[in-house]
Amino acid sequence: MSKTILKAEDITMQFGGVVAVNNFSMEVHEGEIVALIGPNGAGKTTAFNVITGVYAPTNGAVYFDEQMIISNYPQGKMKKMYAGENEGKYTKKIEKTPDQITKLGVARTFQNIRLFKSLTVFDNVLIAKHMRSKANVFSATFRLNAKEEKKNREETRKLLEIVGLLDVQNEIASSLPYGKQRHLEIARALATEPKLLLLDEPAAGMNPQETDELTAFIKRVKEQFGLTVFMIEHHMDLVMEISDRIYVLDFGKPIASGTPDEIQNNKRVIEAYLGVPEDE
Amino acid sequence: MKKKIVSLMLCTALTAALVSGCGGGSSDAPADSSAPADSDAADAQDGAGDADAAADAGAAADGSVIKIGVFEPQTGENGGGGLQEVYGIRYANQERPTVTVGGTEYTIQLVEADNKSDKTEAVTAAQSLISADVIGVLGSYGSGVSIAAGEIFKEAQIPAIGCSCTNPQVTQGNDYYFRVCFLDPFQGTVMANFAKEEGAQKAAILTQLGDDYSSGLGSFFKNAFASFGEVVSEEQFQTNQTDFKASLTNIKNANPDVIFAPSSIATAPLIIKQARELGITCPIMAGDTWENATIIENVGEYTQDIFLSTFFDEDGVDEAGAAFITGFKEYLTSNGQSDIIPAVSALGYDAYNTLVDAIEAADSVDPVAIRDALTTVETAGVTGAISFDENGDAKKDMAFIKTVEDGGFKFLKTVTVE
Amino acid sequence: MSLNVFFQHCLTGISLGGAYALIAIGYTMVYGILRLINFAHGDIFMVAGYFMIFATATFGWMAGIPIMLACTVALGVMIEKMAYKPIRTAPRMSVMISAIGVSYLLQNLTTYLFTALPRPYPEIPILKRIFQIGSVSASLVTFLTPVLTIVLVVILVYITNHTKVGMAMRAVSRDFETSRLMGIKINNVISITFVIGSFLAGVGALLYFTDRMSVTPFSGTLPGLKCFVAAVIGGIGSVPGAVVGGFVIGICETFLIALGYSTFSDAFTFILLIIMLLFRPTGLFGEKMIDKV
Amino acid sequence: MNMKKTTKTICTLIAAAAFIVLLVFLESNKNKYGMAVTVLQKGFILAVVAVSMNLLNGFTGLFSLGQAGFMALGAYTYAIFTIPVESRASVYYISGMNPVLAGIELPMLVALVAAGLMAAAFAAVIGFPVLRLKSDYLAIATLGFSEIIRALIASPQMDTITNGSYGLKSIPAASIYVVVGLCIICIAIMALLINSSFGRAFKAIREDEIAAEAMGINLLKHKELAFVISSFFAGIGGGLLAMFMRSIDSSTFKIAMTYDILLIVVIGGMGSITGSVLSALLVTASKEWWLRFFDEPLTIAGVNIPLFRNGFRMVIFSILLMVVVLFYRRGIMGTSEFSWEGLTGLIKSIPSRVTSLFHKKEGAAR
Repeated sequence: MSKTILKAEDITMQFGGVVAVNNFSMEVHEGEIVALIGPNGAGKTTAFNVITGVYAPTNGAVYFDEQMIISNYPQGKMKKMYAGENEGKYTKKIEKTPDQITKLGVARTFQNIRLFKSLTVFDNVLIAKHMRSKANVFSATFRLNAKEEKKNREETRKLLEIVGLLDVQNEIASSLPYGKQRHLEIARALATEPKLLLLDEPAAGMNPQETDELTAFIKRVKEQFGLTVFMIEHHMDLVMEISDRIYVLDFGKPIASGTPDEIQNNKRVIEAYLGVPEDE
Repeated sequence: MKKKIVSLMLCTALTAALVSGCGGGSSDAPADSSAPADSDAADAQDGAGDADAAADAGAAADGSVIKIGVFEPQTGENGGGGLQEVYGIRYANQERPTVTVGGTEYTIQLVEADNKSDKTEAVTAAQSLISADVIGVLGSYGSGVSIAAGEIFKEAQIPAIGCSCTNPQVTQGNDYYFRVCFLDPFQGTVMANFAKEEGAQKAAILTQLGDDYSSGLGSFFKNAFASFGEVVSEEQFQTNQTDFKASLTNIKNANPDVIFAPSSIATAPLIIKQARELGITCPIMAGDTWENATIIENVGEYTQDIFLSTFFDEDGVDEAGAAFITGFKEYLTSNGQSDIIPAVSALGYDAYNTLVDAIEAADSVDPVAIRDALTTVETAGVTGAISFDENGDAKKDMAFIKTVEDGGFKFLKTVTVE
Repeated sequence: MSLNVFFQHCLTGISLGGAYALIAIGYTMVYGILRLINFAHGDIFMVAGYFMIFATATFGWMAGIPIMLACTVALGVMIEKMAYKPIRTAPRMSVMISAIGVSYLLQNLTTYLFTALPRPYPEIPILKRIFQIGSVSASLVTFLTPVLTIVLVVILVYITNHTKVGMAMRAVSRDFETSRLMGIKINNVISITFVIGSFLAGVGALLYFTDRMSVTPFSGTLPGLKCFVAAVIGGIGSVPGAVVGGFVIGICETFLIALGYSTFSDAFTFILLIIMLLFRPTGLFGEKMIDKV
Repeated sequence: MNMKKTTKTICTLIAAAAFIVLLVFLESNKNKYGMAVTVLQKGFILAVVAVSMNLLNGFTGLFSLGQAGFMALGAYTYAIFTIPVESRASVYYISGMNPVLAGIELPMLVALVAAGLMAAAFAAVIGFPVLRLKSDYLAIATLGFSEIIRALIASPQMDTITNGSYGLKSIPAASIYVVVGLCIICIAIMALLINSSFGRAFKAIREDEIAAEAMGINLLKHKELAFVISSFFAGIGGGLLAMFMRSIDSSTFKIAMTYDILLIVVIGGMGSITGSVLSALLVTASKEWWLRFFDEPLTIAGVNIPLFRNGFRMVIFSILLMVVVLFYRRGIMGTSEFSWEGLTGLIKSIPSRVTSLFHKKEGAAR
């Protein structure tokens, strides 16, 4: 089996007395497309935000490329209130910020599209290149990095061509139609040169045709850029079609994992989505 | 779309006005280059828009007008005092509207520029006077703005006469700045001596932070007082502060024989009232700024034991002075002011006359010649005889001490420092 | 510092704090609902001082007080309708700039109309009676200010917690859109907020200026800023918090000056603010809010 | 419509040449055009500060109100190091000057850079705690810091360094070429920064902090950078202002100064450099010069118009600000920059716009 690129261990996230994610563990291997599903309010987005460094977990750890990027244990007030498991297993507090995680090679998109709305499509993508730039503020201001800048612009153009947004490169981002905004957000994530792409409900609000287009698009960029993809999604068609493996979360607890076929036939998953049948 | 039109209009306004404005102060200049020619046309169309330009056109027409700048705060922190000085100057101008130089009679026109008691504004206000081609400047109330503008007048070689700016820095190192009043070191000593004469052994000082007049005067008083008595409490307050109770409680606790609190017109009544309400009964003294009717109006019932030094007294004048007093009182009432003559108005009146005397003595309308004449000119002013020492300060060795009585300032005695 | 001096300082501090508290409530309520620092609030307070001067001059102080309060309330509501309502949906920065603009306008307008010279504040004989307890002496208004402040705040807390209007206000401060969907008339609630805020500013002005006796166009600037700081320290959005903040600032300021650090009395207010923001951004009584991603 | 690159270059060159000719002309006729010279200098100095504020407020989306404080730091640093040694005794006439500083006199440019660095250093120190705060809290905190700086400068404890309450005078001036030239250089550097990769990162933070962070932009580092650079130029602006005013004191740098700069930025358009420059010149010129007549009694056909008296100018000005804030929120330039295409396009479209306006009115009349 290929190597593990992302590993979450015993993630627990507790807001006050509410346990949003309870002892969730998972692995993503290089080259896979893995999906996280679950009914509304199951804690998917919270888990996702922990992995990308937006929230610090209450307990647990996350590894990327075998390096521990996030780790925490109940502290302060939380020590008394903690209602999760595996207390005491983690003793370190490591909290990489979202930008550091991105720098390591994890890019993400957002459930409710977060573009740089009043900037052009081209600039939206070009900004992602800033992180990898070697220039400091002086060399950048006095244009001592002209070569690098030119290279970045060239790469941005190429990327826009690949994702099919070159014809709208000078439009203001917020003026694009919804579907294109999704594509742009993914393009922008790709520009950070990630190894792992995290998609937060990429098909939210899309009609079946747009969803199909998106499915094809994700598959295509995954191959083209040699990516690993981890996503949250509601559209079962999309999930079942492109996922290699699926994790299922319900009420903050992992209830199943496996290939799409296995998940489709898992009793607990069906119960979670359809409810437990009454006595009959 | 409309917005773009507006922005375009603003832009064109900028460029157009820059062109026309450039010619603003210059329509009497010979048309030696293309730009002024353009701007003259612009002035003609835009005459009502630019008062200075309109005035210039008039001056160019008959050639017998000279202009004197009035550089005073009419708004801002010192707006009140500045306005009183302006009244004195306006009245003097009304009384003596012409001057004869080289056989021609010139009409004197006042050009007023408001420096808003603000140093940043002072620079441009001074510049606006220079652009209006004034040959001399009067003002300003408040030493800070005078210092700020001093360099500008010096550079433009236009003589300026300060009326009531008492800070030593105003004239120091500036050949073009003169003044008709006494200085803060003198005033501080005068008040300290007066306190001594009143039998004070312990003094408290209350000054305003960031204000050169108040802090400076306070420190001169302290130096003078410390030679024979004890300064038991020194307190400071912030500009715009309105609550002095904490400082005053400390002062009360130190139990001084006298409080010296030089401050602006705005803060004076607050200090007096709050001190009395806290049960402080000792005399409160201050400098020239306190001689202002608004303080009496604001202070209400607590008019006891307030002493101040000032430049002028209505009873201590000669015949010419008496004429000024009756005339100016009428002028003040006709302008809706109370009929107490503020010392700064008298100084404004004197400064104007000194400048006009110097113009006559120089027999020239050239600013540099007028400056030279000022160094030797002697004027009998209503605030005493005026002649300048090598610094440009009036040789005055006497201050009037006044107190508040019956809703007015009452002359108490004169104090001199040898 | 002898005991007497100490008591005198305490009295001064509490009285000043009471006036600050009344103004701080106006900031905290508006911020709680509109998420707007109403920079003009200090100037409304200043204009209330002028209203009182003219009202008293014409009608005497008995009729003057209600007239002044009515005018102040009208001014507050008018400012909201003209300067804040049209840009309610604009970015927060624009609204704040609009508030700064109103403050600028009020200051310049009063300077233009009444000149920068201080105007004497009308004396209200009852309030100015001087009381002497031991060697501590002060006028009635000094004693009255903290008492009146507490009474008004108790009434206000009752209104917000036990009346329909109060419930609507609390709902709006939580969530604009949802409140609208629940049938709450947002505009009315905002107007009521401004009515209450301006009313308290009017009362605050009465107490503050009676104690300090003169009004200038810049009288409101510094108290305004300090009271906003008081509101932040107490936890913006919380009425009792604003009161506590007002007293804390008033007393601290008095004692700083008393101890001879008057240079830093204003600076201290802001240092307190920054320390508070860094260590407890929600203030003493504020509630925590989590940004949603 | 696309203009050729050469045409644009020629236009720019002509404009620059015209500007230099104008400067030379004004300077050589200084006595006649003193007002224009003054306004031009002050306008450009305020433009530097306005652009520096725009860098924070308009481009990075940080609502900071600390500009006056940083200007004060710059102005005092510049003044302390450039007042001629021989006149220092008369400037520090109350308590004398600190012996360590008394002997140091720096050349103008060095002192100016020192002014910028002083402000930047202070900004760097306060930036780390303050920049964690969100929008309006940040505004109040920076406003507070600016007041703290002012209080420190005016405090009697600083008498031997800043001359406390008494202010500084005898600050050497520079010719208009130097002042305007330095201003243009400062503005140009800020413009280059804004159009660099860092400038794009700043804009990303303005647009969406969370997304910017997800793009690998370190928020605190970039905010700190913007804050320090902005303060650096505010400090230089302060130094230039000291050079222009020749004498300064702490009350020059009150909150009102920050508000004035904010007004310039808002009128020019948040997020437009040329807007800020244009508005700085326009506001300064009208406030100090063209609109002065509002303050003077106006008599039309023998009738004295009662409105015109002292203070009216500022009332008009505040109303203007409110109108811009409420109805033309984008200001003169919005977020766009000046370009020759924009200008010619605008000029060409005037006839059609005027007619369309006319038609609209006609339509309304019917």
